[in-house]
Amino acid sequence: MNVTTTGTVVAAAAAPTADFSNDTWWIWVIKSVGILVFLLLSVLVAIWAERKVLARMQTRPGPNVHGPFGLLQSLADAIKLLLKEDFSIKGADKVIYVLAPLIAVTSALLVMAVIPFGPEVSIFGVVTPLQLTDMPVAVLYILAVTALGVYGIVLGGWASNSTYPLLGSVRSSAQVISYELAMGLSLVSVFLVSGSLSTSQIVDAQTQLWWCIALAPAFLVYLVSMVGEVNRLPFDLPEAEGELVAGHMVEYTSMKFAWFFLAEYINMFNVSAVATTLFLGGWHAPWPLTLIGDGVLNTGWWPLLWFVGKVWLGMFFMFWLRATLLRFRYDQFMNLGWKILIPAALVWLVLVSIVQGVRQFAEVDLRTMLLWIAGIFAVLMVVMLVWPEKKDGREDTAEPGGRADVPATPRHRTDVLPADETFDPFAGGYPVPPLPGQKLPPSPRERRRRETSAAVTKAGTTTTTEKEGDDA
Amino acid sequence: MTNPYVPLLIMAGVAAVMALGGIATSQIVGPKRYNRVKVANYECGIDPTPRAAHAGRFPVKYYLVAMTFIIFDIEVVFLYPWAVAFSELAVFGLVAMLLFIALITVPYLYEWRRGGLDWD
Amino acid sequence: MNGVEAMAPWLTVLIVVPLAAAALLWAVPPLHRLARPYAMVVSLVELALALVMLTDFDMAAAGTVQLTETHAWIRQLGVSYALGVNGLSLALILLLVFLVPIVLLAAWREHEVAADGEKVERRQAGFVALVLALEALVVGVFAARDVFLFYVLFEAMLVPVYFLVGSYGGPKRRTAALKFLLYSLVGGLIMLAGVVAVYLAGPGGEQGFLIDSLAGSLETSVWGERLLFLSFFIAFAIKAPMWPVHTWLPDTAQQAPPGASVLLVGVLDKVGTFGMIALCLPLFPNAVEWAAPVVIALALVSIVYGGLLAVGQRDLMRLIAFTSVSHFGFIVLGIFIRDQVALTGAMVYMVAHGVATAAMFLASGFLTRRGGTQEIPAYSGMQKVVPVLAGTFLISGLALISLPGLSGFVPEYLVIVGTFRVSVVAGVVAVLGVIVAAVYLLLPYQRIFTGKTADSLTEVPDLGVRERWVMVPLVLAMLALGLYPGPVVDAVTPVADGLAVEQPASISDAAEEGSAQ
Amino acid sequence: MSLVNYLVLSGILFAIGATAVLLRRNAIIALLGVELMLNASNLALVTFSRIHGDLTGQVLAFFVMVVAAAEVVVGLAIIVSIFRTRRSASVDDASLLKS
Amino acid sequence: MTTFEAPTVVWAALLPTLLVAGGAVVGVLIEAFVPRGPRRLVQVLLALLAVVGSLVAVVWRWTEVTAGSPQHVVGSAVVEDAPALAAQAILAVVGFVGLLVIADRTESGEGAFVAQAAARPGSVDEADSTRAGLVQTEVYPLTMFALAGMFVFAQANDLLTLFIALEVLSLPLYVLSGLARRRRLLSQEASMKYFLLGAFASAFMIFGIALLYGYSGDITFAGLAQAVPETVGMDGLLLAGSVMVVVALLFKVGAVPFHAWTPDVYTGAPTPVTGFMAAATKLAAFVALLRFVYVALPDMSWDLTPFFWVIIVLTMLVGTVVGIVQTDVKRMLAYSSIAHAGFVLIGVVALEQIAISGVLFYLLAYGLATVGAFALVTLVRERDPDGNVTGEATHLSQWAGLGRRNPVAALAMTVFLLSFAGIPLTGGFIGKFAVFSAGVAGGQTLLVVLAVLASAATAFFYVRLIVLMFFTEPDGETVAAVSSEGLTTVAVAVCGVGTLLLGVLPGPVLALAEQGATFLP
Repeated sequence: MNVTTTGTVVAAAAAPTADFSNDTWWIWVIKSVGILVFLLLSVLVAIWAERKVLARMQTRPGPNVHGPFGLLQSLADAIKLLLKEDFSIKGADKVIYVLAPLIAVTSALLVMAVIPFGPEVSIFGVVTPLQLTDMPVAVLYILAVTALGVYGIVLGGWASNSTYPLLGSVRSSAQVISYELAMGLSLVSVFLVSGSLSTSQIVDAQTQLWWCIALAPAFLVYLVSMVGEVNRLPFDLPEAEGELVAGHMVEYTSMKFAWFFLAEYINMFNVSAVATTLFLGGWHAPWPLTLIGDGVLNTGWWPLLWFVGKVWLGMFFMFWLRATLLRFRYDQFMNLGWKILIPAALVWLVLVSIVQGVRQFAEVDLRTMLLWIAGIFAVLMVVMLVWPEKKDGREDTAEPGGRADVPATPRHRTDVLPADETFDPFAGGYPVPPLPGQKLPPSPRERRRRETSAAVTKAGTTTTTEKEGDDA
Repeated sequence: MTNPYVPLLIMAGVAAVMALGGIATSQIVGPKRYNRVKVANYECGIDPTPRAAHAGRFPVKYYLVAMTFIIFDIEVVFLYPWAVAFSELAVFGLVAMLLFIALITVPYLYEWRRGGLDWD
Repeated sequence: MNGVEAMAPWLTVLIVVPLAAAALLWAVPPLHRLARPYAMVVSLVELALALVMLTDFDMAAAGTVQLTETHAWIRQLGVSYALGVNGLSLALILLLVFLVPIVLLAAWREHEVAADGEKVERRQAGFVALVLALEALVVGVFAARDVFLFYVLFEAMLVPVYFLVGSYGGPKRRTAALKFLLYSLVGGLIMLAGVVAVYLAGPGGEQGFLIDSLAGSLETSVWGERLLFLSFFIAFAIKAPMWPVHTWLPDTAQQAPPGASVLLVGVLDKVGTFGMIALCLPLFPNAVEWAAPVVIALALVSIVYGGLLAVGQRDLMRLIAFTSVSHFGFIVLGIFIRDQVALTGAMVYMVAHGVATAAMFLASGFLTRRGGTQEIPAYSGMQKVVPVLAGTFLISGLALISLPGLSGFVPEYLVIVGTFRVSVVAGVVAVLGVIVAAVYLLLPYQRIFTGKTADSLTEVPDLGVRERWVMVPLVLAMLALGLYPGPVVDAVTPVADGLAVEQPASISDAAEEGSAQ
Repeated sequence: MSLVNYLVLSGILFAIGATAVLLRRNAIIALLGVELMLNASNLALVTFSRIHGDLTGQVLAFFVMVVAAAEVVVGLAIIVSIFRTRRSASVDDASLLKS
Repeated sequence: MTTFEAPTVVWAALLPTLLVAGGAVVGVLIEAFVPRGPRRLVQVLLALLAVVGSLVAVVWRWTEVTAGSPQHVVGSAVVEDAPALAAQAILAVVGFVGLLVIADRTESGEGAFVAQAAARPGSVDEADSTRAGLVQTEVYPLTMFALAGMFVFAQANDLLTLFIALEVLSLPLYVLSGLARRRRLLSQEASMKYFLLGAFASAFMIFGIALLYGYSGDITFAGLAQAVPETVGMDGLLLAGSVMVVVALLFKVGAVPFHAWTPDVYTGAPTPVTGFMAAATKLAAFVALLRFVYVALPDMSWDLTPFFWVIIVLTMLVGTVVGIVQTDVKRMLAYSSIAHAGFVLIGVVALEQIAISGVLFYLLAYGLATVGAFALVTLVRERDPDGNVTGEATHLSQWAGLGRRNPVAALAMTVFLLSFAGIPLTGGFIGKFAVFSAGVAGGQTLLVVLAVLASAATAFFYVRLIVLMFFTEPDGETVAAVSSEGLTTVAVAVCGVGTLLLGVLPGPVLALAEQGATFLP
């Protein structure tokens, strides 16, 4: 069945460039198994690499016992997990409890199916692209499958029927959906300039210029939200071990736990691969290399190397972040997603679409347009510089309209209470921190200390006389 | 051209078999020792809170996030086809989508200003 | 329109004057204290206006519609504001404007006690305002020459009556008012279906509702016409209380204040029989022919049944109400017996009954105000205590039962003569009704006014000056109609002639016979 | 596979959704039932779109999704606000208005 | 492969809708950026201005359309013809009075709306926000959004627009129903019921749309009408589809058996919203229903007539019979609205062009009377033993003796009730007359007779209320009519005068309505 026969504007324009017409069923099987094996092996390596990189960054050796440089450490861990007892807890909703890790790992594995690893190569005499499949809505497929992965987390937390997993899964889904928005918005500009959702065509569109340069702001937004998507530090709130032990995975053991764990690492690869495909030119060789031999490095099996290299670059970026940054507080995290990334992505999208529109539909020279943009940007910056900073985020706090003179019930509500109400540090019998607008009363200890020090200084001048007096 | 979804099915099948196989293997090779405490909920040694999932209370903020997400997700859904068909839709599409974005921005600003995006 | 244009819009003036006066009274609270004299003046002005209008009316051509006014009202629906009078409507309008001042005078001292939360002045002003509004609407109904306008006013006049009964009536006034309204509404809404259908069956256009353009030009099947006739007839039968849809009248009359009863039974219910004459006969002649036997049977039942029930009543007002059922039987009989003489009789009957029953209600009202109850057994020997009241009561009663020389005789005679010319059986039954009438009137007279005076009632005063002035015009009118009915008969005969063309018998003979006696 | 099968499926889904709305007493389940009905409609629309070979049905499906989202948002807001008061999302518990 | 062609948009023709919708959008921004103090004032002014502006725009478009020709506005999705404009004009009028009532806070200083909808009923939060004098000014944008939806609903010319407009008008109303200041639980419950049943109905509509699209391959009404005689062999699809769409519309109209929400929602929703909703939704839904039946399904009338017959008879029966036993004013009016829906439906099955103007007139008269009646309900309040004015006194017995205490209010209510009952010299009578005559012209004489009988029966419960107000002694001082800030008074006056004028001098309005008696396919 041909998708383009639907006679659609969209489908025709967005048809993938990769040609799968030669593929047979065994080619598919080979590719599928190849991708799976690649992912599993990469994860084993990635776990080791992460520990090693972290250790190096923290100036300690890291795993070094099993195999050379501790290379077999992850393998050992995997076997250990396999041999552990696989039990399910008493209160669990059995079917969903088992289903959850399966969903998580399967959907994680499936993302790579539409990622182009390279151009056309010959496998056992069949000329075929290094990509399992592609379709006009490939990126949509990626988003759909990753969204399905959230079900694994949510259902896992819910089916455990336990407190920590539930909290972890709710947090996790809130986090994932929040960052998915920013991510989705940042991708729109890529589609806009590529004119397609097909991964192979997006890669194709980046032959000249990688979108990470042309669409740098979108790339930045994507980088941040990608880390949020995979629940990595600094955004690993769902499984924050200090608060939630291990989030949705608390009640899982053995292979079920392993699948969750595996899914997380595969997801890291997935987001890196997507970043590679959409922003980093996919399998295209980086700039100076393209000059070699009339682009010979962009043909055959070579691109696989560039692709894997770029994916590992993304992985390293995430290791690096983990080693460098601290975990966000939940409200900071949400603020970042909702109040910075989404508006930024939106504004960027509008800009791109306008620029693209002017370029395509109006006869305007690129240079003049860029000048205009620069001018507007400059004006905006000046305005933002001059704009008075808002003192208080909550608009309800001190507005004159509300009847602040009406006495409120003795409960602390910032929007009802007058701002200067005296602060009771022991409201309800527990020590409580001051609410916005309240001031800590001067500490009694502080006063005492001040008095003492005053007394001491005074003593420096007058003690002697007093002493004398005492003595006297 | 063949149906691009068939390879996906094959891969999904392989992946599912692998996932199930892993769990099955661990069931076979793993030990089986019953222990009452082991199958209880993890609650840091405290008695498990009854019915965490059924009567649990969450900050209403979670619902708010979910609802806001739905609205913006739909926006994104509309943006994708438009982005792909950008050149066909031409000026009409551009203007329409800018209007659409502006209209979505209005409730976004509303929610922001009314504290819907604050998490505290 | 075949009518004659008026010199001045007399009919509109007759409608507007009381309506405006009522609105003014409602809107200007300071007037409330002067409500009674104010209303009296207005009603007298209205009477004077009506008399002036009479000079404009050509008695020689009483059968034609005169003083017409026609203006488009709702062009889209074919509705016009069309007014006009012929002899019959003129007589009924005169009857109305004649009765209103009397009613106002009779009610001069009523309603002097108000419920808590309401001022006495306001209550009295409300009463007279409602009476004036009612007067305007009823004038409009009698003068309407447009089916739609007729219907609108026909329904609208329910509202003031409803409030009159509901606010100023006896202890069970609420139920009575509700019963009255619902009966009338049901009838009215059924008629509405007919009104709609009549327009669609008629010639249509911007004046498609005019009676004159509809008459004779309805294009319906036989059954269509019959159904249309029924939809109108049911409404009119309810309004002119015919057995078996008369049951609202006794309750309403019992609870309503006497003044309202006068207007209700004396004039308002005539709208029903008026409608039969003015709408049913010209619009659905074939259906009338078809339905006549049944209607006549119902009318006869009404005559006898009303009379018999009246005999058995303990409540004076209910008694009068039942006599009215009987009398309306006569009127309907006269209309549907399809005889010119009887039709003329029915028309005269409407006027005569209006006067007589008004006198009867008012006299009874004076009596019950003295005795404090409407129960007949509570009274006895009142003749000695209140001779004048007894006299007026007797005169009214005798007029009501058609004693020669009083108002009731001529029309009843005409109806019965006409009936006998068509059907002996019907005539015999009607005569039976006359006999019963003697019983239901003389029996209560005997109980109330003769015998030993009850102890509690020995001190009550006789009719005062005001009350005598109320009764005088009525008694005079009854005598006049009995001794010299010529003008009224002359006024309505051409109308009857015009409606019953297929009976060429000489109406004037019978009329002269009647007037001679 | 015949396209009619999709229509049958969508009909069945619609019926299941309708039954859920009518029979289940939990407001959330009823809401889910409505969503199921809407998505069944989507399936039918997309199938018809394929049958007719034009895009109108798919466009309709897009709008249905939007509406479904809006309904979920409004509906959840209402249900949550009731739930916070009553601690119950049962439609039967909400019976103050039964006369 | 088709190339994309941008539809032509006649912006001028969209002006009325854009004004209302734009007002709503600006209202949201005001909600976000204007400080709380002046917010309510700004919102009220904006809403009223936008509605008046759209009314002016409608009038302007009316002159254009009646002088020139009706036209398609956005592709063929939206049509600008005389019935649509007439409906929009009526909506603007009803919306204006409705907004006046919504905005009024009465002398007690508190409106009909909750201080903070998010606060849990009975909680400390709620008490706090009430005492702090907060107001939920979102009411105004929500009303405007609903109104905008109704504007589009009346001129939707394809199934998609119909569906979207339905949702745009419904969703704000679901929320508005839950915002009552007093009896919060009842209000929330009403909101939930309205939502669930409304969503159910719209699911029906979309499935019906899917079937119709499957049948004809087109979603415009005209295309559907064209496909009906041409297509062979899929009548089941067509019948099922059109019945489902009609069912959804009937739900909005409140016809039996899709009326289950009406009494509950009318009772629970804040009274001003009830008035607005009852009047405006019914109008918009009826115009949409008329357009759908007249434009899209003219060849279907034989198949649909039996269906409509059953619906109409049931609607009138339930509306009257159940209405008689009600003891709550709002519930009584709800059942009366059901009965009225039955009456108006006669105009729909008449399939006569004059029925369109009749229905429009009927709904104008009904709308004015409804807004007025509910406005009066907001003014009649209970009093607690301390003499504080509290919630609305909606029990019928509490209305006893209102005519004594507050003759003007009682008189106004009487005018509205008489109009409901169809007593001559009120708008309701002319409306009934117009619709019934269209029904007779369309050969539905039996239905008209039934309707006449039913309206006689409905008269019973209107009259009963009049009896209570005027002829019954008030029991104690537990009920008081508060005086409004002025807005409700204006609204009631407008409605009352309008109702009477429509009854006495309906000519001009009927003439206008008749100009608008044809749908553009």
